[in-house]
Amino acid sequence: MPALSLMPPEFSIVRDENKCVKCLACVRQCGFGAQQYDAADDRLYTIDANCVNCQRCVSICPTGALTIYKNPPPLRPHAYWTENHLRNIAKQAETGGVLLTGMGNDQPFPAYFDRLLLNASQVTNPSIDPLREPMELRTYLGRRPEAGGMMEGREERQAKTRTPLVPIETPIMFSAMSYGSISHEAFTSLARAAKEFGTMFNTGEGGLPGDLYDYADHAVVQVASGRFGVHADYLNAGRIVEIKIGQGAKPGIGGHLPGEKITAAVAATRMIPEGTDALSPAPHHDIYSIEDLKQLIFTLKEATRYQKPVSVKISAVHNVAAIASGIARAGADIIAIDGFRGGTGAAPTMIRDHVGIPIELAIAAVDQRLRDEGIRNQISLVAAGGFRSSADVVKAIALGADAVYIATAALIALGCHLCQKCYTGKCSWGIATQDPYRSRRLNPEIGAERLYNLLRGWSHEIKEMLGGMGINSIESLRGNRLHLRGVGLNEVELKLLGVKHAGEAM
Amino acid sequence: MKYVLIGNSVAAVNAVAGIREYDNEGSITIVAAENHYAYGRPLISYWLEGRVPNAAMPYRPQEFYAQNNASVLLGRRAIKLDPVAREVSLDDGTGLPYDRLLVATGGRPFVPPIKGLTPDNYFTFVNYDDVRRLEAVATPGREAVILGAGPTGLKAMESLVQRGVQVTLAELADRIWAPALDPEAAALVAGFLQDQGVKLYLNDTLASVRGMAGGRLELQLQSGREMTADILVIAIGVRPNVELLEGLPGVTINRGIMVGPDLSTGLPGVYAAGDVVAGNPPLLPHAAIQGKIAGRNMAGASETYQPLSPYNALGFLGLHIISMGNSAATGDEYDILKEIDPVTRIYRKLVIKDKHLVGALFLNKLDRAGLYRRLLEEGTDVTPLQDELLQPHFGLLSLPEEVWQQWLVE
Amino acid sequence: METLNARSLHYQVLNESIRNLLDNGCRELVLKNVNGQRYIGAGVRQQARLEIHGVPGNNLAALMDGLEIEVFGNAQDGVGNTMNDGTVIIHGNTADITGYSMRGGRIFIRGNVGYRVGIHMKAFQDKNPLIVIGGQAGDFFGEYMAGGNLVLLGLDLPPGEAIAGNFVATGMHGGAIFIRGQVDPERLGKEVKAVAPTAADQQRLQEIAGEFAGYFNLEAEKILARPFTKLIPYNKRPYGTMYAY
Amino acid sequence: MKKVYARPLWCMNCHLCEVNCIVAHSRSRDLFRAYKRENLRGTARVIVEERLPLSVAVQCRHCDDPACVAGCISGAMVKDPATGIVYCQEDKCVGCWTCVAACPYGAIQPGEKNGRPLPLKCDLCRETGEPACVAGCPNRALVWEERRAGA
Repeated sequence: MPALSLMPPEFSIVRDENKCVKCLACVRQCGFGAQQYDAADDRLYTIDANCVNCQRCVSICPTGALTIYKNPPPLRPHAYWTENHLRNIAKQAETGGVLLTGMGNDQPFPAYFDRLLLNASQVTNPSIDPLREPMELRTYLGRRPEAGGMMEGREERQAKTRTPLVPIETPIMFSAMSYGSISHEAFTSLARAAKEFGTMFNTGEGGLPGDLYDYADHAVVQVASGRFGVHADYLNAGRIVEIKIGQGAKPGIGGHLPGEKITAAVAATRMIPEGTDALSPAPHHDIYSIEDLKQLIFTLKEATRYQKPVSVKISAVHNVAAIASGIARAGADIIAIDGFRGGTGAAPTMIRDHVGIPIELAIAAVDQRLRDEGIRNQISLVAAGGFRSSADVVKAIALGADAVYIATAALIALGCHLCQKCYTGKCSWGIATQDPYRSRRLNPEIGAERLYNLLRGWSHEIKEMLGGMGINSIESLRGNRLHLRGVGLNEVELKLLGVKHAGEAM
Repeated sequence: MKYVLIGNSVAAVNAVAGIREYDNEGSITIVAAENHYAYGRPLISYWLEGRVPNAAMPYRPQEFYAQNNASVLLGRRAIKLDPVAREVSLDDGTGLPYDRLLVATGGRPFVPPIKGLTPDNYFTFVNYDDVRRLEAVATPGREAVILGAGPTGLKAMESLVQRGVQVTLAELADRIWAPALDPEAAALVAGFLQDQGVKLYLNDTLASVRGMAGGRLELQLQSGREMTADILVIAIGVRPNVELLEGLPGVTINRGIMVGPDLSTGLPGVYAAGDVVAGNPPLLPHAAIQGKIAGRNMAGASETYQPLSPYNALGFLGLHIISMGNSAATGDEYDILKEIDPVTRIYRKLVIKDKHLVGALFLNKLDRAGLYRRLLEEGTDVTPLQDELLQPHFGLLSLPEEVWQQWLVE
Repeated sequence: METLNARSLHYQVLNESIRNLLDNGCRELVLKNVNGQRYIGAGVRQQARLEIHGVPGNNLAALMDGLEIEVFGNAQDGVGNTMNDGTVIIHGNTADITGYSMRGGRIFIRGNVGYRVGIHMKAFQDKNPLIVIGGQAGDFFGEYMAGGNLVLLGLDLPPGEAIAGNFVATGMHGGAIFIRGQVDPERLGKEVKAVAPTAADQQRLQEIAGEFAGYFNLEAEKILARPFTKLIPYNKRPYGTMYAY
Repeated sequence: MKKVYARPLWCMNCHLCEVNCIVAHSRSRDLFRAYKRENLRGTARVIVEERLPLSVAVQCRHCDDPACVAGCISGAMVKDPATGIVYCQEDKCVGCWTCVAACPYGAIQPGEKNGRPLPLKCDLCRETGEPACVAGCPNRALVWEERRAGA
């Protein structure tokens, strides 16, 4: 770092001395060294330049003595050269590096979920009260039988090689976050909550830690280009095998877990030497075509004796519908599509903020394309990337998804405050870190409870919204775009989403 | 079952508790030579200072005896024991039959033969009655000489100083409290006492005493030093009260009553606990634990008393000392770890021999003292901890993980 | 010993038959007339021996964990893809991404190999995979290699032919590559350097050459007659300074 | 008996157990007053040991045969026969610190309150119910529960 930083601190920590009792909890809990104590003078002080506004100190302070303020814009406000641009340029001028960030795209692109509204029954069709009437959220993931045999022996073989359907009790699963990118404690919290609620968690590309095989029946086990921790036991232990082609935070980019996060335990799970960089390049080098993808799908199916549905996860990109069609035809049982708001780990800032398309449009496009081709019913479609509430989930399903993956929301439930410093490994909340001093802050007992609570709350809200529409099964909502109306969307957007504008009749 | 406890101090009271853990029915009779319910003897100096009122002297509240269904015969002395008839005779002629008997008669102050010493020209410092007598004479401006600078002498010194009495300590050894303090620590304490205006004569003791007109005493020390004083306190040790068992078949007496591991004396049904027991340091914690175990064993348990190293906490005039084991040890056969700050009079010392902690001494910084005592008692190999032992953060986490994990769930 | 005639069998049928035989205790199995059937041995965990006559299809021995496979013929792409353990011996050539992300076990190839062979090879604890190639290798040999050993022999190399293609070991950050003879420095990725094998390496190369020669009826001494070049990465964090923290 | 058990795996070294302990044992039972008016900083009856990344809150184990009770010269330290809680009757304590020397966990520290000596020692918040350290532990590193001996 240069002797002189050209940028003033982004945040400023203010301590109310009248409230502070000098218990020093803030000093001990700050992951970034912004809170300091001088024992000789019995004095607390802050280094604002280190503050990332993760709010850990604010939350832990027993007296509420701390407040973090965004520093007022230090320069004349400029609508084009924003503070972000200035900071980034300064940082790159200092380091010459690729800008990194964490969590999903934070730029003010339109959120289509916020321009979609749901229907409700009035008079002509009774609402259903989910408190007293059965309401089915269970969703089955996997491939349905094809109609008609075309080749001799094909039907029989198909029956033998069709992978089983996987039931989930709510159409919400936890999305891929690898052990290594998140702490063992965060990973365990997800696994426990998934098992307790009857849904799935996703291992991400870092393997499944040995002590969590008890939860493998609720695991989507990922296979990514680096193949970390991938072996026959792992594949057979999981319930679903997922080939990761792309992820929403960084479409077209691979993963890179820096050597300092490859602790002994992470190394053992990934089955690589401690301290080496774990490189997952953008491509799988055995996949250059849909035909190659098919070979990996069937390699995995052969290796699991057709007992595990295979999912293929891609980023939502411009040609997503055609790619999804290819994936369906390549023999995948599930397609997972990750929108541009997705992402919980580290990503290069430019990629995160400027590559990919919104998940709402991607779901609509894929669902429509598969319907047009008559194969939508053969395969499950899972949407991911920025689900903030149960309403987002309901809208995604109405647009055509079978289920959704949530990750950012899950991490927020675990304590994440979106400080976007995942890549530093210093997470004060014990989530995106391998430092045992930090990770032990997240007791998985508590973490699992919080995640379970989130699923419980969202699931009940989904039931209420379904009931309002007069629907008693989540399956009846899937692709039911008549229950959606757009607000303030132009004709192209409405057409792509396949919804009418608010005010238009059925 | 009839239980008779001779003595009414810490050992006896704990024996009552021990008995009642196993036997709620049997009768318990306590024979107390003093006219007081049990009190912690070290409390007398605090009483004399005025820090503990009469009401706070009892070791256990009055209800303790009722709750435990124990009757106390105050001011009664047991004078004879008939082990065949299983009966104790008291000084008022009554006979107390027993099934189980505890001899917890404690000790009495040792008073050496000194020229001119008469029962009314000196004080001892062991009993409540001792300090009640002292209270009358210990008035501001008077002068006192205390013979013996051990824990008793030092506590007597403190209470007298607090009452405004000018105190001189005379100690035969070359330093204060020689069994617990090494020369370096003793010098720190001596410096502290001098700062408090206490005179100290070492390597010296009383040769003769003579009453003078006006009640003052003329004292001559062995060194030839002469002085006058109003008060003479003799505090050079205690001797166990073994008379009740003397000469009885099966009992061995060797500067105290010899007991088995279960604290039985060799006479059927007769146990002993506390200062009267041979080899037991005359310290309150040891008496309490022995009393409890003896009580349990009298009521049918079969518990073994694991001899406990001496340990003592002593504070006077704001200085605090904790000593344990061979805390005064010096010499090449020991590994000694030390931390010294002469200004604050902080002194911390650990004595290690053959990988084990055998002694510890703490002046004015008592942090985690009990932890060291546990290492000492359990005979832990402290070699791996050597660098940690005197660090400020020394604690459970300095020990091997399997040890502290176990301790945390105890 | 069991024999299966693979002629005209769909790979799903063939592989299911193989697995059933192995499940039922078969420890030696001969496949005849294999012609492009894929995924043979994929995910198989038994300790057994499989002899293949013909040309197996892609992803032979993928995710395999313990089997010994000997192929009398060529193999195609993805031999030993993400293989965990076992041995594969191929009497002909193999194609691209042989040993992709291989973590354990050994592959011996008498002939040439295609592109990106040994890509993402790893090592972990006692797992230290090995690929020995008798002939030449295509481009991106040992790309992203993170552990294990690649041994490239270049036997019977026509004069003027390069032993390896371009971009050898780009992105390599662990393990070691041994190349019999020299490799043109222009062809090396910027993450690796060429060094002389150590005495311990020579010892290991002798053992490897001995085993290789044994499988293919060659003379180890002749293989060892030419000195080897060893390629190792400059460090295990090739992209450690890429990012602005 | 129900005891406080530390689970060092989840102790995150925030020391809030100490804060809550201090407040629970203050006269005002108020965080600000306890620190600002009663000046009770540093008087917690629980000791958070740090050996980062490990930390653990060490406190009285309420032993079956408490050495501190056996050692107490004034009879101030007692084990409540009904609850098993070992506590100090503060108005009886003379501050000799034999309990400090006795405690096999080093869990008693010398302290002072209103001019009287006071052994800083966990009393399981016997007067208020649930131990404050447990109630206030943000990560459940302390639990208050009955565990079978040896379990």
